[in-house]
Amino acid sequence: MIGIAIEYTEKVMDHFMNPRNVGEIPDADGAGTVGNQVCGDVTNVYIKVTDGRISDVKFKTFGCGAAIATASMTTELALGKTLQEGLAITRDAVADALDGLPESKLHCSNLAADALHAAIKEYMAKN
Amino acid sequence: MIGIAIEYTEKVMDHFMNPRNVGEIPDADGAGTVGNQVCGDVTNVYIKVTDGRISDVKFKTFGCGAAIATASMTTELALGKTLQEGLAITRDAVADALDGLPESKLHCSNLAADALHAAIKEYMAKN
Amino acid sequence: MKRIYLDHAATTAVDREVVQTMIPYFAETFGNASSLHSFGRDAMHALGAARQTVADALGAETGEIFFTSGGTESDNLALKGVETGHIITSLIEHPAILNTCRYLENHGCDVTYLPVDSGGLVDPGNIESAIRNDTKIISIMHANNEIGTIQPIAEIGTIARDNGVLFHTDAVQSFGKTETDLQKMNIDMLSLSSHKIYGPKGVGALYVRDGTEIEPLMHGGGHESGLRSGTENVAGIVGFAKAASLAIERFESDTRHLTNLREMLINGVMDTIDDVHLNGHPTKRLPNNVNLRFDFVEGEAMLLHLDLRGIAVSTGSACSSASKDPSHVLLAIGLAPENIHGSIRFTLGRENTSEDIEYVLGVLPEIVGKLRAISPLVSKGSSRGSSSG
Amino acid sequence: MKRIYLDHAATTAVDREVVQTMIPYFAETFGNASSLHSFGRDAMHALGAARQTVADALGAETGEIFFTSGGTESDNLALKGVETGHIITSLIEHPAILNTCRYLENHGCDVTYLPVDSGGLVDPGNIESAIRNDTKIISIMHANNEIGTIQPIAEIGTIARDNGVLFHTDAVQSFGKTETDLQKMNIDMLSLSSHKIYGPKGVGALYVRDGTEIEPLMHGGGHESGLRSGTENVAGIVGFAKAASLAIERFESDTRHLTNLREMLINGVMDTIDDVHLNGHPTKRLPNNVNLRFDFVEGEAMLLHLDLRGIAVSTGSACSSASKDPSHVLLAIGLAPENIHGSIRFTLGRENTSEDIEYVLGVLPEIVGKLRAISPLVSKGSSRGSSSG
Ligand SMILES: Cc1ncc(COP(=O)(O)O)c(C=O)c1O
Ligand SMILES: Cc1ncc(COP(=O)(O)O)c(C=O)c1O
Repeated sequence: MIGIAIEYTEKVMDHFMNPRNVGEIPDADGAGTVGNQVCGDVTNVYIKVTDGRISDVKFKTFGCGAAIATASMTTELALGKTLQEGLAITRDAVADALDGLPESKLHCSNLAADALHAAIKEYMAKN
Repeated sequence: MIGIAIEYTEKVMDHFMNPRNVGEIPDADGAGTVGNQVCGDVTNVYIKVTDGRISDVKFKTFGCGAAIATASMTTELALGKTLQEGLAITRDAVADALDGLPESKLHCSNLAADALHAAIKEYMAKN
Repeated sequence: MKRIYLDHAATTAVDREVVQTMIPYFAETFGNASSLHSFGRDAMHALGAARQTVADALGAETGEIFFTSGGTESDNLALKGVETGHIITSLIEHPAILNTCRYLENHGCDVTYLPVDSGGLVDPGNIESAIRNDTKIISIMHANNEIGTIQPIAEIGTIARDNGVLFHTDAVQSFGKTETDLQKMNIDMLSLSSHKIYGPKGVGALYVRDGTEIEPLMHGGGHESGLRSGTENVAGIVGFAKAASLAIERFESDTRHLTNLREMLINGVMDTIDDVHLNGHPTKRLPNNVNLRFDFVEGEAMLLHLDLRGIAVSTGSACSSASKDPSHVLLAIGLAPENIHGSIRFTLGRENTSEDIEYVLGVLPEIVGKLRAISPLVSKGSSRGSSSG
Repeated sequence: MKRIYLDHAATTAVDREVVQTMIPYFAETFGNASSLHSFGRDAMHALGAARQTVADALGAETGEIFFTSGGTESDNLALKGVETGHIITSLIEHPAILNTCRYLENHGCDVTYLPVDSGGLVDPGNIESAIRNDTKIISIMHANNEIGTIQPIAEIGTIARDNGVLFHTDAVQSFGKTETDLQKMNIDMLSLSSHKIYGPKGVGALYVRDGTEIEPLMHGGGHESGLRSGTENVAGIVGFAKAASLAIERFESDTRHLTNLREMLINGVMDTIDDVHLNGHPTKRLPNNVNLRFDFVEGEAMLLHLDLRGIAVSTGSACSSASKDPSHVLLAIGLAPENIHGSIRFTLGRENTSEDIEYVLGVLPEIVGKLRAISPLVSKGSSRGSSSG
């Protein structure tokens, strides 16, 4: 539960304080959960798909500032994208969009992109 | 050649700065040398004896402040005393007369009293 | 922005009076205490007076006080200085003790790490039974840095004494906040750190009872009676001594003040936020320690929100900086990792006011509510999503 | 009374600029550098900047600088941190090295103590021949604290490198007074102490070349990349860094100034007092070191007389406080104990002026004369009894 002193970019702080697309989608077309409570990070991503595009996306995160900000940024990047484009959103892309993450927090950026991919894949498997 | 920080009484400082009875007595009735150069302390004491009393006493010292002050004080205590009284001047008596010496310097106070005793004994052996 | 420091277990601001006391020892009375000349003697006097002050603060003799570079060095010196053999300690010690024990395990020592109960208490009975023929030392901290639990030191000291085993206690967090009696508690060695008591960083002391034989950790010019070589940090030591004397002087008022604020904070949070639990012991607790577990939220996110409101807290022991594992202390009191992640430590200090606590109580429900609102752990439709405050 | 401090090898007054730089880190930017909140981050930044400054001063990378509590700890860490084996050092090292070596001899190490010549120089050829299959480290000080002799460090470093042996140098006295080039000199580890360079006491650093594996001396929270646990002394480290940068900035003017004063003092004494000898090397010498041997008089008595005139000098290394034996350094350069007793070390500093030296030159002949007049070692009728000045 202890971390070395960290510093976040303005974008990370903005997404941490004002996370976009928070919530659940009860009738989601796809949903993905990554992480677990024991490790201290859980992110759920829900998507609606319309005409092959991500027409709605929501997330919930239990985790540190970086985990919350990357989840928020991931949903922002995903919204309106095709499924293929969604699958192409990498961890690095999310970190870049946030103007970078501290070294010690790079692993957190994994969660959201992975949850998004899981949600897309769930949708693809069903359709 | 290194010592722990030391502090001397006013009396020690007075005898160090203005040593009494410095010198040699070329025709001394008795002389004593204690200490050696290797250890860093040498004190010579010379006495003249008149009517069984120490009528003159001189010293020379190579040594630290405490060694010089104790030698000076020893000669002052000895002057005018009988030989027996001279032999009764102890190391402690010299240290007391100086209002005390630092713990680490007590060994220095040995030299002068010992040199005085040696001078008296030399005189007694000759007479 | 208002800034409220509630992380006094990590470190404290140096008291202004302490800073003033130190300043002349940088550029004026700057001598090396070992030098024979007047500059050296002035430094030696300052050092001697500081040693007397710290000895008085502990009820010890000056010859029993050895200055070090801090709590970590004191702990290392106490354990590594003792002859190789069996060591008894607890699972909730500070890393300065635990990692020293791990090191010693690789160097011929055998270590028993005793468990603690859900309040963080060591059972003295367990200590008694752990003692073996080759047991050399028992090291149990006086008060824990994360949860503030105060151990039954007097009982442990008696057991050690009765069994002819040395007793060391890490009093880094307890000094000035709960009573220490070297004699009644049968303490043989005790670690102190200056920067936890409004003194400068980089200074500490080890009390070593007269007659206790320990070996130095650092070799050199033979300072501190040969137990700790290195030119003495005169300014730091003078500041530490001043801080120690202020701690004793203000003991009654400090503890009363801190206890009031502590109760105000605990009760205030409990009244306004659901699903919060107090970690550690309900009563055997440092007057300045509040360690709370907020269900469904992650501690570092809370810390960040609080920081943005100017409030400084900790998610564990700031001293163990490199690690991101769940706190070994919270694990030892039986918490599951998933519950540990939502724990926040508030440690109060002399300069805190009830307005500070009111401010914290004002912003906390909103922060917890915000994080719970985005937490997937809050079950849908549960009333727990938002705070009731 | 005028007070003239000529004992800069023992310690220095903290530079006023350094004091000013440190002060905000006591009560304002007081955070624990490991804390996550803004108080912690401010401290972390200060620490990071200080590390960069010290790294720059040495031409090193920040990851190669480890802050310690001083020169003694740096020396202990360098030697004890290396795997057990054979160590090569010299007979004139500081006690922080020599006593660490004695300790290591009792803990599985074998140590070769190399002799020095009459100027205090180690012969690199001797180092080469002392190297064995199991030699792990060569530790030779850059400049000696008593006689100021500067060793052929670059040559020694090359020999170490060519033989795959680590090379440590104690640069506590040399830093800021003679050039140090980590690369050209093939230095793997280097010890620094803040209070010798107008910084605060209780701080130092060990440079450890990237890739060099050493074990910590102090275990705990894993500070300093795990090599040196203990809450960082932020104010002290910031002050040390400021002092290091000033040392680099003023290097040219300092060394020119010190060399001038040194020559003025040596020549002045030689001109006015008979039977005086310069201990150490005539040219390979720190710009601020004057170590003189006065025949027929005892050093401590001279020190006391000088002290009474406000002049602070040393009869040897003030750091080795407990001992009263003749200096191991002066013995090693071949002096007999009876000659050592009359040696006085004057170590000059940045704030000394030529007026200071004139004042010393004014009082010294009288003092020497006075002591020689009561010395039994001066042969009767010898003209040597009094000074010629
Ligand atoms: C209980 C305890 N012991 C030891 C230490 C180490 O003290 P220092 O930071 O002075 O090295 C700390 C704090 O860091 C502590 O809380
Ligand atoms: C050459 C040398 N090495 C090491 C030290 C020890 O440094 P510190 O006093 O910072 O422990 C000193 C001075 O005391 C020294 O002169």
